[in-house]
Amino acid sequence: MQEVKVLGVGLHAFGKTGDAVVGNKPVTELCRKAVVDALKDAGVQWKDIQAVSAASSRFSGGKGWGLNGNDIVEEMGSTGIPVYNLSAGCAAGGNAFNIGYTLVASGQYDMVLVMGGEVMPKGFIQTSGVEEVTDPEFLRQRCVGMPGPSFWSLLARRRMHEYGTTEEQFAQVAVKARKCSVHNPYARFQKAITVEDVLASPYVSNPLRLFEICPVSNGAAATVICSAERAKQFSGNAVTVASSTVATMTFDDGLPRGLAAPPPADATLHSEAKLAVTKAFDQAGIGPEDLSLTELQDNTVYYELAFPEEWGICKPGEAESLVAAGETTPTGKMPINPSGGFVSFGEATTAMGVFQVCEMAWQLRGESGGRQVPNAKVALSQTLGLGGNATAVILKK
Amino acid sequence: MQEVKVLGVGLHAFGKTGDAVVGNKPVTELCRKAVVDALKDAGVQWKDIQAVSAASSRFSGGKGWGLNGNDIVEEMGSTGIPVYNLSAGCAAGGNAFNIGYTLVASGQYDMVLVMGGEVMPKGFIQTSGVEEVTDPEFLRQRCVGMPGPSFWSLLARRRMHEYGTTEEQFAQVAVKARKCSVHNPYARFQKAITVEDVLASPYVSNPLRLFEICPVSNGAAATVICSAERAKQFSGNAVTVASSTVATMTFDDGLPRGLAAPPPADATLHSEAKLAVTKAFDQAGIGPEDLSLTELQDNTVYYELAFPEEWGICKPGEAESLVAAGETTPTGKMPINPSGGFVSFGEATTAMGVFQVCEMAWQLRGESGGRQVPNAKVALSQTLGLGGNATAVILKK
Amino acid sequence: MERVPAVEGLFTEEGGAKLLGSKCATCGTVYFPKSASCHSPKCDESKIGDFGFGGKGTLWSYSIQDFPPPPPHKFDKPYEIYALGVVDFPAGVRVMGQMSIDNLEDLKVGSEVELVIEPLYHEDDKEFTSWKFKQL
Amino acid sequence: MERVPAVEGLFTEEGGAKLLGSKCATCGTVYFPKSASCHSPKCDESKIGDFGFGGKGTLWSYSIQDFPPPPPHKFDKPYEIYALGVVDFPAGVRVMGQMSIDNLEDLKVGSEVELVIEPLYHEDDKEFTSWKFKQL
Ligand SMILES: [Zn+2]
Ligand SMILES: [Zn+2]
Repeated sequence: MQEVKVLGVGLHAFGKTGDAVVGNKPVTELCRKAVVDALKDAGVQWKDIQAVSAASSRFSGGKGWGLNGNDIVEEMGSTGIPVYNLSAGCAAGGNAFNIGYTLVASGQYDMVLVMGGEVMPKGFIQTSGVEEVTDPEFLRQRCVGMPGPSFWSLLARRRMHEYGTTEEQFAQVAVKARKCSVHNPYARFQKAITVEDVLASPYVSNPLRLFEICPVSNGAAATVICSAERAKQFSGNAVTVASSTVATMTFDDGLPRGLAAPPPADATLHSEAKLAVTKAFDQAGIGPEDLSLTELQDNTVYYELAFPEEWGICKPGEAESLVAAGETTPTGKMPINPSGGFVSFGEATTAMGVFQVCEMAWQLRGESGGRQVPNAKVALSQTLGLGGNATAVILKK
Repeated sequence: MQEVKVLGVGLHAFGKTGDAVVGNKPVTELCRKAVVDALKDAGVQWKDIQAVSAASSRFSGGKGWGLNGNDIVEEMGSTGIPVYNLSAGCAAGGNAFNIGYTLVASGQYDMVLVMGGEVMPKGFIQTSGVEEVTDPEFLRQRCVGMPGPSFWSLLARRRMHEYGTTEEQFAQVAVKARKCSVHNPYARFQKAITVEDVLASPYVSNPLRLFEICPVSNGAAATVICSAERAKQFSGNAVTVASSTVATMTFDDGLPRGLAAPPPADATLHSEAKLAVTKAFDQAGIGPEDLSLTELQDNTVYYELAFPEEWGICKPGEAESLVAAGETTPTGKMPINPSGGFVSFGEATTAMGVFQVCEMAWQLRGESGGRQVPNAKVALSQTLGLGGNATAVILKK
Repeated sequence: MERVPAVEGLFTEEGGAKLLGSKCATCGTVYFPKSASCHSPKCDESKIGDFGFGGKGTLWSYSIQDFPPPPPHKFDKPYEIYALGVVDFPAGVRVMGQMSIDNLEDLKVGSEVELVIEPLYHEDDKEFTSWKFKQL
Repeated sequence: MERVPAVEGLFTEEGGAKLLGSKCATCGTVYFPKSASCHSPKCDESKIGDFGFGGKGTLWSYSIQDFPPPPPHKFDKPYEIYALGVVDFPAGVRVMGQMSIDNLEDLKVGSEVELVIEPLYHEDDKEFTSWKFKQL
C-alpha cells in the first residue's frame, strides 16, 4: 500500500432549489463546478485523471441508475477511464472516498477523482423509498408513524435522561455551528444565531427544533487524490491520507434500525460509526488526543455531543460542558465541525463525505480564514448512512 | 498487488417470477442461496468474510437505495465488515468483482465476498427510469420511439450490410447457445432448439427474433475470492484471477448513446468493452490466442458474432463461418458462452458479471459436465452496461 | 366499523396483546417481525421458532412527533401530535412503537409500559390498528 | 389540429427542417441536442455556438420496431410497425431518428435520406411532431 495524498479539493456552495446559489441547476452542473475547482486546486487537467470514484445518488442524475460518475465523465470528456459508483445511503461520499483511496494506495492508479453531488427533493430525507411489508423502514412508517427526525429525537431524549442534557445545551451546539458558518462562503446558512433564536424555532420532534436539524440541500464536492510519489511533482499543498475506513453496524448494536433489536449488553448505539473511526485511528497510528479537529455527521446537534464521547475524543457526559466552555469552537481544545457542519450546510446526501475531505484539506493547509483551527495538523471525518454504513477518514499535514 | 484466487462460487438457478424455480422469492432469498453455496464451495464460514463487494440493484432489495450488499450482511449476520455497493447498469456485477479483486490484490483483505442478484420487473429492460428532457434516453424514447431491442437490431442490420450475415446465421448462434444450456442446471431455458424454431419465433425488432434476445430473469450469483497465500490453506480447487478491469466508452465511439454522436474515424462501436478486454489481456500478459473459452454479454446473438472480432479473438467477418463450423461450441476452437449465455439464462442485471465468474471457475476446474470445454486453462468474461460501462475478467488454472 | 391491522401478521389481540416474533432456540435471540433464520453472527446454528411476546416493559426513550409525517405514513385528520417510544421487554428485545398516552407531558424515560393494540388511523370505513405502548 | 413538437427546442421547421445542435469552434465537434460545453477530451478549449443542421445524409443502419414499445414511448393507436434509422450527416454528426417511409421493404443501408419534420403521435387534440429521415 503506497501513501495517498489529497492534492486538490472543490465545492459547489450549498443551497436550496430555487435560491440564488443553486437555482435550478441540474446535478451535473453542480458537480462540474466542484470538479473543475478540484482540478484547478490540484493543478492537474481532466486528462490526467485515471479513474473516478463517485457517490451514487438516489435522488438526481446518474440516468436513474445511480451512474453519477459516468455523468461527470461524459461532461468532462469521455477518456475511457474506469468509473465506480458507490451507494451507501448518507455514507456514500465517504464510501466513494475509500474506494478512491484504495485504487491509489494499491498502486493501480496514481491520480483519481472522488466526487459526490445532489439535487434533493423537498422535505426531510425519507430513509426508504420502498412500500413493501418486507421493508422494515416501511413498517416503521406505517405501523409506528416514525419519520427520520423522530429517530434522532429518541436519541436526544435518552441523552437528556442519562446526562441531564437541557434544551439550552442542545441549542448551544447549533449556535456554535452557525458561528463557524459565518466564515464559510460555501455554507447554505451563513448567519450567526443566538440560543434564543434556536429556542424560538419550532419543534420538529421534541426535544429537537428546526435550527437543530439539518435540512436537505443541493450541493457538490470533489477531490483529486494521488500517490505521494506523484504529489512531489506539484506545488506542495497536498495533505496526507493517514487512513480511510468503511464499516457496517454490528449485531449487538442497541439502536433498532427496523422495528426491533436485541437490547445491547453495553451502550453501543452507532456501532458502524465507532467501528469506522476506531479502525481509522488504528490504521493511522493516531489517537483521539492527536486530533486538531473533527468533521462529524451532525444530522442533528445531538451527534456533536454523543459522537466525540463514543469515540474517546472526550469522556462520556463531558460534551455539554466542553460546548459551554467554547472548547468545540475552532479555537477550543476539541474543535468539532469548524466548517459549520450539516446543520449549517444542510445535507446533500452523496456529497457529504467528500465535502468533509474538502474542509479538512483547507484546515490542514491553513486556508480556512475566520473558521481556521490554529495550527491544524490532524483531522478526522466520519459519515453514517442507511443500512448501517459508516466511513471515516484521517488526514494529516 | 498480491495474487488473487477464486476460492468458491455459487448460483441461484435463473427463472421468471412465478415459475417453479424462483417463484416469488425476494431477492435476498435468491442471494442467500448463492452466498451459502459459494461459502460452502470455498470451504469457509460467513465469519471468515472480511468485506463484501455487491452489485447495486435498481430493481429490487437494497432498501430502495441500492444497498444490496448491506441486505446480505444483515441476512448472514452483521459482523461489522465493510460493504461496497456498485452501480454500473448491466456491468454492475463485473464492477463489483473488480472492487473485490482490488480489495484483496491491494493486501487490505484476504477473504472477500462478491455478489449480485435481482428480482426483475416484467418486459424488456428499460435502460432509463427518468422522464426528463435533459435525459438523452428519455428523448430517444419520446422523440424517436426507440426501446432497447431496437438498438441491438440496428447493430445486427449494420452487420448484415457489412458482412452479408443472414437471418439463418443469427439463428445458428441461438441454437448453439441452447445446445449448451441443455447441460446447465442453472439456466432458465434448458431445451435444445433448431434453426427452424428460432426462425419461427416472432420478430422483436427485425432482424432480431424472440429466441435471439435475452429476456429478464430473476437469479443470483456469488463468489468468494482470497489471496493466493490464504488459498494455500484450502483444498486446492481455487483458480487464479489473471486480471480484472473496468473501462468506460471513449469520445470517438461510433454508437450514439443518446440522440447523436460524432461519426467515428474508425469502426469502434463498443469502445468500453474493447478497452476493458484489451486492458485485461495486457495486465494478464495473455493474448486472445491463449483463451480456452469466453463468456461474453450476449444480450442478443449479434454480440457473439461482433465481440470476438472486435477483441481480436477471430478475424473481422469470420465469426459466422466459425459458428457454422461448430467452432464456438465447447469442443470447438473458439468456445463462446459454454454456460448457454444470457440468451439461455435471461438477464438478472446485477448478477451477470458474477455469474460469468462462476461459470469460468467451474470450467477451469473441469466441473461443467456436458458443457465442459476440454482441458480449459484460460477464460475471459466481459460485461457491458448503461452509461458506457464495461468490465472484463481473465481467470486461469 | 371494521377493525383491521395496519399490516397483517405482526401482532394479535386474541388472548391479550402480543407481538408475533421469532426466537432462536440456540442463542435466544428474539426477532420482530418474524425472521426466517437467526442472523446473529455468533450463533452456531439457526433454530428459529415462532415467539409471541407482550406484557410489560421499560421505556428506554421516547420522542414527540410534532409535525404531520409525509407519506407513506398514515394518520387521522386533523393531525394530533403523538409520541413514539422504544421499549425494552424482559423477553430480551427492544421494540419501537407509538405511545398510548393522554397527556404527553406525563411521558418519562424509565417508566413501566404495557403493550396494547389500539387504533392508529381510519380509512375506507375501517379502523386500522397497530401495537402501542401504554405508560402505566 | 395544433401542431406542436414532441419535445421543445430540439428542431425547427422554419426555413426548412433543421435539428438544433451546437458546434465547437475549436475542434469542430457537433452536438445534438445542444451542449453547454465541448465534451471532447482532445479539445483544448471549449468554444460552443448554436449550430442548426439538416438536409441530406446517409443511412448507416436501420431497425424495425415490431412491437408497441412500453411507456414513456408514445404512438398512435392502433399500433403500426415503424422503422428507426441512424444517419450520418455531412456536418459531421451521426443522428438517431424515426424513418419516414411508406414501404418498410424499401429500406436500404447506405441509401440517401433527408431530414424532415413530421407527426409522431396525436394526443389531447394536438399533433406532436418530431424529426424523421425520409429515404430518397
Ligand atoms: Zn441463533
Ligand atoms: Zn471542442
